[in-house]
Amino acid sequence: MKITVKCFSHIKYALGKNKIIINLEAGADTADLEQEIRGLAEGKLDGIKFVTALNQHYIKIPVELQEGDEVAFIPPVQGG
Amino acid sequence: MKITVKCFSHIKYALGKNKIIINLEAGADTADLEQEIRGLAEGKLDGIKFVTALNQHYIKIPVELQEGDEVAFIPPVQGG
Amino acid sequence: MIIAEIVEGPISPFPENNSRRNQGAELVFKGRVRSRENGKLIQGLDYEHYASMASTELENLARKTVNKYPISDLFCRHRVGEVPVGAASLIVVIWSKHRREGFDAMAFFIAELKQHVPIWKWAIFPDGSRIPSESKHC
Amino acid sequence: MIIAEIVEGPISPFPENNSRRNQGAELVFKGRVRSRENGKLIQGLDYEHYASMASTELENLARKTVNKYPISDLFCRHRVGEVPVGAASLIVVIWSKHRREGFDAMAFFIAELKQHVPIWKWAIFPDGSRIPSESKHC
Repeated sequence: MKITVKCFSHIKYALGKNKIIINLEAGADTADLEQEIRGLAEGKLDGIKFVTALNQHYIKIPVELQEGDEVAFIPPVQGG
Repeated sequence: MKITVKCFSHIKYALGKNKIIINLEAGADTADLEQEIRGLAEGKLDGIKFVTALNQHYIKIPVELQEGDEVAFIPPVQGG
Repeated sequence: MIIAEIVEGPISPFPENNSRRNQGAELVFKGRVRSRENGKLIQGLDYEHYASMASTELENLARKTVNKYPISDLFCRHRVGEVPVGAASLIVVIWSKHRREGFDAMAFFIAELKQHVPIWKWAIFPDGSRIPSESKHC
Repeated sequence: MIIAEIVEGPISPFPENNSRRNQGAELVFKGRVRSRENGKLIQGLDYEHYASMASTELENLARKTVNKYPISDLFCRHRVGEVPVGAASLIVVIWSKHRREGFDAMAFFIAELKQHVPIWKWAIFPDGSRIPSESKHC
């Protein structure tokens, strides 16, 4: 299944992309996806904690993904 | 000696004047003057506490007056 | 920098300033006249002040606030005379590096102003009569 | 009433309003860009946001704040894109009957915004390069 990952801040900087489409096996959850993303960044995201947003809502525990989901791993926000 | 008393708020309302000149005997202090003013108001200032300003500075204890002094008995202030 | 003024007539706002390089927080408070004093409808308040003493006390308080908190600027104007319902009687602007010290300084300045600066409110009723306001500082 | 907007380009201030009859306190906060990020000189910040989610989170937070505190109105604009040093990235206006609830609501709103609304700062250096800001929310 195809999952869209929106990239911001450190993730965008590490991967050089605004958005990535990741192909995952059925049954994968948001925690699996985070590991994929951290892998792609080759250590550049070590030490940075993310909050996860699934389809633009924060989630607190890993959630199983569905085809077409949009996920963002949110580095510490800095508005204001 | 002549003392100028500036009247504000409840005192102005009670006495109908912005300013009063009071004649006091030498040696009188600000507490004596406050009694004079309360007397002139015939009870209308009962229950209202004043802070005293002598020549435009707050004082915390009674101070002996001098000819020409300017005194104000300051009802609770309400700026803002 | 400090500005602390007693003014008659509508309060002019302090101008917008986008040229400061080290102040991340600008906090503005406007105190406005409400339509009721102690539950009674009014058409405005008449702010009476002990002219020269009120100016001095306001300036001293502004200086004290700038010394007590790590803020860079405090600008204040207090209006006296008649102020209609809805209009501002007070404006205070505080510039600081971070917001927290600005908030603390603002709270301190306003609380002290309401305790020490010799200014009083007279309620103006719809028939034009006026009496000293019974409101406590709050 | 609530206004909560993400805007590009300079923030328009909310208009002066002298017609309110029951709000004695108007509190305005402007957050501005300082000339240094982590000690290094910058020429500005580039505020990145998660477009639709940031708007929703900002609106939800505004509503939560108005429900939590006895305030009558909260108006907020957050600027995104490049913001030069000295310019405002954020303006928040809170109207309330008394000042205390306005102060509390303002402190809460800004603290929550800095924790939950998906907006990030990129430092723009004098040579035009940019990196994600290392600054923690504060």
